[in-house]
Amino acid sequence: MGFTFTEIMPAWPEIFLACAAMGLLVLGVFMKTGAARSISWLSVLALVATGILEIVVVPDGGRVHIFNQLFVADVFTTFVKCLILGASAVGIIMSLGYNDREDIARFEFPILILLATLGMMMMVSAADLISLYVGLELQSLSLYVIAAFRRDSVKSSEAGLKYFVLGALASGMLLYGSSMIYGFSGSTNFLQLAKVLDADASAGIIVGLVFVMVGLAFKISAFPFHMWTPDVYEGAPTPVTAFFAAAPKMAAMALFISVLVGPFGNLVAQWQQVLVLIAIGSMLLGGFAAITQSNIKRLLAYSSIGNMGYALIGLSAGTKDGYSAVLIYMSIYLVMTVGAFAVVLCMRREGRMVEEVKDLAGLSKTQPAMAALMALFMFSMAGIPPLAGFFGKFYVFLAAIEAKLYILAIIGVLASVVAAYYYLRIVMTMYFTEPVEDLDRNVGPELSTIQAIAGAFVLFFILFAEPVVQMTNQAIASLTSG
Amino acid sequence: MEALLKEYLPILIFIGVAVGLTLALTIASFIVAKQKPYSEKLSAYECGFEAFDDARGQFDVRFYLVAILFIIFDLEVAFLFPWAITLGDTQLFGFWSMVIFLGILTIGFIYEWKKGALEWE
Amino acid sequence: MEFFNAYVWPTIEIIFWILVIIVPIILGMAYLTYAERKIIGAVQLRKGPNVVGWFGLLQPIADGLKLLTKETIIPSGANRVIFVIAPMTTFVLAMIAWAVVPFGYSDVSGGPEPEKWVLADINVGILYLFAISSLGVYGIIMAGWASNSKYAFLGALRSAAQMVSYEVSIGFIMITVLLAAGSLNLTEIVLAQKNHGIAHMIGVPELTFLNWFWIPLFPMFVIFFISVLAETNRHPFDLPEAEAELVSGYNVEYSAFIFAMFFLGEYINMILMSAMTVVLFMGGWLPPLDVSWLNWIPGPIWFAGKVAFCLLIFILARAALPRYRYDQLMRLGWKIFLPTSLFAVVAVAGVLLSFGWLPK
Amino acid sequence: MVVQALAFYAFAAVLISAGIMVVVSKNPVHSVLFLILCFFNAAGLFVMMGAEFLAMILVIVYVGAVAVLFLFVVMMLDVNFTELREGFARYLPIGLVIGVVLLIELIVLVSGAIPIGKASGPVAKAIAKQPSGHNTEMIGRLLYTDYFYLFQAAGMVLLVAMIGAIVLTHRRRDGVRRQSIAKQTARKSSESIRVVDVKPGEGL
Repeated sequence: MGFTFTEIMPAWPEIFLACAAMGLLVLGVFMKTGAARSISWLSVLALVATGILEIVVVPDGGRVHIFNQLFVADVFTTFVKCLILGASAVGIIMSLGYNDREDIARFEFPILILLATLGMMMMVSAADLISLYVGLELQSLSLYVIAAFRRDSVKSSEAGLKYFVLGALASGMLLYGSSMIYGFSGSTNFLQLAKVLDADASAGIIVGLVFVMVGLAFKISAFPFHMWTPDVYEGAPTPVTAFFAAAPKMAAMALFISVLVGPFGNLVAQWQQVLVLIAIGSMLLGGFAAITQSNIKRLLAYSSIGNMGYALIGLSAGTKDGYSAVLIYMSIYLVMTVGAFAVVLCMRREGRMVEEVKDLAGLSKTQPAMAALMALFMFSMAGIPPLAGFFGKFYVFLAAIEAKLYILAIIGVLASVVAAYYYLRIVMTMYFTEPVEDLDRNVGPELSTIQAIAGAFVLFFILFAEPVVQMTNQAIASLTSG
Repeated sequence: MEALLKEYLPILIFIGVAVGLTLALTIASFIVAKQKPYSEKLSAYECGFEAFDDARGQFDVRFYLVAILFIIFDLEVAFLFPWAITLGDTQLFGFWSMVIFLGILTIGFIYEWKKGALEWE
Repeated sequence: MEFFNAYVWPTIEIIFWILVIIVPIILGMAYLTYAERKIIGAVQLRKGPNVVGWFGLLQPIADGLKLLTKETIIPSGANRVIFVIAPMTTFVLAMIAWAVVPFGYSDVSGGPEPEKWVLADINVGILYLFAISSLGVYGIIMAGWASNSKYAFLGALRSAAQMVSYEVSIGFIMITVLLAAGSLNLTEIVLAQKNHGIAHMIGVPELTFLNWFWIPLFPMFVIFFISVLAETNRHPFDLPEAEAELVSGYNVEYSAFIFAMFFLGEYINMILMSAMTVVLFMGGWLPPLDVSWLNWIPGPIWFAGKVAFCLLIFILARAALPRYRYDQLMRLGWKIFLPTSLFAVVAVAGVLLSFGWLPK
Repeated sequence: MVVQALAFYAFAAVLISAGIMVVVSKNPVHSVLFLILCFFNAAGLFVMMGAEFLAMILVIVYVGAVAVLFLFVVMMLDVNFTELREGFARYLPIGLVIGVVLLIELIVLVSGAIPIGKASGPVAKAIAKQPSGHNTEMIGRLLYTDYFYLFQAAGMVLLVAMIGAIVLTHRRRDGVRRQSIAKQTARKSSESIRVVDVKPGEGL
């Protein structure tokens, strides 16, 4: 009937984060002045504490199911949750300076990010279609509000509304798919589904699976469901865009893995072709559509769609190596995007944000350090060998070739060559064009520290590539041990 | 299932009878009364000059806020109904799970109160 | 022939029972208006209507006929269809809620199944009542919007916001009663007030009126009654219809019979809400003392008596109290009734659980 | 039995036609009223299935609260829906095609015309049959104990909805004098009365 507090130890981080969010909410509302900045730093502290608690509480062997088989915890969920917590903490730090200068600084912003992170953690450790949906809704609801956070600007409300409408449609698809799966199999629990569904599942299950994949593909903005991404990334305030590009993508991809590997483990043949098509579409779109972009935020939006395509290659391989390749790719993508957006946030001229690619003109002469870091990120995104981006793509393509998906690997390489063109175009504008008027000097100390850390990770990934790969393999092993 | 539906049939018929009764009365009033409308009689009730534009103009956003908060508290009451009648079975565990749920929503209520969302100029 | 007594006859029987409920309520409503004007007159040391018929008893019928024969004016700018549907909604909603109200109960009739004097004995009775009372907002909003005048528009908005705010505290108080009663079925709630409670505790089972819920949940009873006053837009919460403020709010553009429909709907709603108070807190059809000569009087009579008592308090509230200003009214609803009833739910559940008085 | 089937088809027919009318009707208020009609019929179908608690909650929450918010929005904001509907004709063919494709797919699926895989009925055991009790009691037994995690998550979603509503809509106008009843009742006589002994003929 019930459970004791120690029985639900794997869920302690979520409980702690929820209590922290509510405590900070009440604290924030009772603070007279300067609530925004102090609540933000306290939120970052809460996220770090949750991360430590997460590492302390990870179950050493195998998977632990609690809350009447609705919540699961293992090495895989801990690995992904730590990445999400890190991305959210960085998201809050990046928003500090920006919110003050644009005077939309309100203490609810970090609390909504905390609640979004809570939703993501619940999504990742869902062991039932219903808890998956509730976690997804908690995360999406907080993101809709953050997207429309600057309520006086038409673009931000437009971004929020557009994200809401399409998000609601995707949740509807996901729900419809789950109801079909429940109808045809009699259970929503991942464990029972895994036992019941074997290779030749009935037509209803396949249609249900396709609808669930549509709902999830929307959340990671893969090819046919990416329409919202460029507009929302451009409309929302820049730190929100940075947060959108990092944490929710990671959570949605981890959810994609746990759904496809868990209940639909032995339906690989069915969902493999769908994923291959989505991956190819995303990569090609990510490559070609970004070439004509002038706004840096829209360009990064298309690049994130492309990156999701590369990650999906690993997933569509359908093998253990493929899944761990996806995890490696996503963690590298996370760091690269955060670094790139940290640079974009520093693009200010006379106290006003500038978002055009040509505003980066001649950055190498005015601010050489930042220009070097941005070039580093762009090369890494293009996949130039010594940098981390190359390893991400390398493992993903290796997994695809081992799974004999040759066409997919070839198209992947071609698309990354096309994508390399607009990454290098940015580097060119920074190094080979004359600066028309330079950007403001040291916009935020915390932004430059984030850029430096991300740059260091990207540069020296080659040194500690082995432990990361080893960790992801262990995570996938515990996921598939099931 | 049959007995259950036998209880709902009277409600359906009651709705039919009530709607029929209302329609009959309203139509009767239109037939019985002598209708001689002319423009002055049909003008809207106004002290002073005639209304210029459509009366359904803008209004304070506070009414939206009340409607949204009402939905949230209505859901809270909806969650309470099954709990109230099965507290005998769920005993202490059910009680504490509801106390936590109400605690979460009370924190939201305190937040609203301090932010002044409940004040009404 | 078989079709006849299998389908047509039960329908006729149900329609007969429906009329048995509707006719006394409409008559009761008519004479409630008469009683209200007489009582308020007496409170202000003047006579109420006493010209039409003996002691003015035919006054309500006269009003009804007058309104029926007057010309219905639909303003030019109004949206005709919704303008006429709005009062009909209020009236229909006030009527259909009566299907679940229990008037009596007799297990004396010997048969295995005790004879329940209620039209539809559904086991989510109280939810049905809560649903119908939360739909009351529609008639008012449609009226305010359809009549295309600033007064009606603002009046409708304000009374809708007021009804919505007090809806929440009514919901919470219903939960406290459910905790004590243990079932959603209205007949069960009344029976829960019959065979166990304070009277049995102090060892005097005859004083059944001590078993009713209005003593153990007295603060809830008071808040419930005040919320019901606000829910039916009655004085002292009738600000949107107050002549001084908004020239009788949403029904400013209405005339003749559709105005009468609103009037009918509001008064039947008043009787319905007092019937709900009686069922939840004042022991429905139960006699106050469990003695033979009181048990001889049938249930519905007791029920009508208690409803009349509640209506008396409605009318006296109107005669004596000043009107609430709108922000004070909303403050009372959101800042005082809501937290108190929320706290009461937890307190009542805690007490019942710890003392083991839970019905199951 | 005939009455049940008759009622089912009546509810279903009215539900579908009201659903179509919601999309087709010109005046936005009419479409909201048709939406309310949809909710009522859905509640009726729920009752037909025996899920009476859900039917009542559908009426209380959807029709009683959510549709009121829709009505507020549609009635009070004179959103010019004709503008919004301009593209309707242009996108109609695409919409129809997708609708038809989906419909065919569903019919094929449900009728099992094309046998893909074995037509497996519900294989896993359904939720254990509860001991006797009405629909609401059965829900009450499970929701707060076995599904505790989802119940608290729903609480968190409601909290986020509350914060979101206030962050996006609440503007605090500070130029307004607010009545604080606590201050008024807490006034002591010493604060408001000043006893002055006035010599005759001098005035204050």
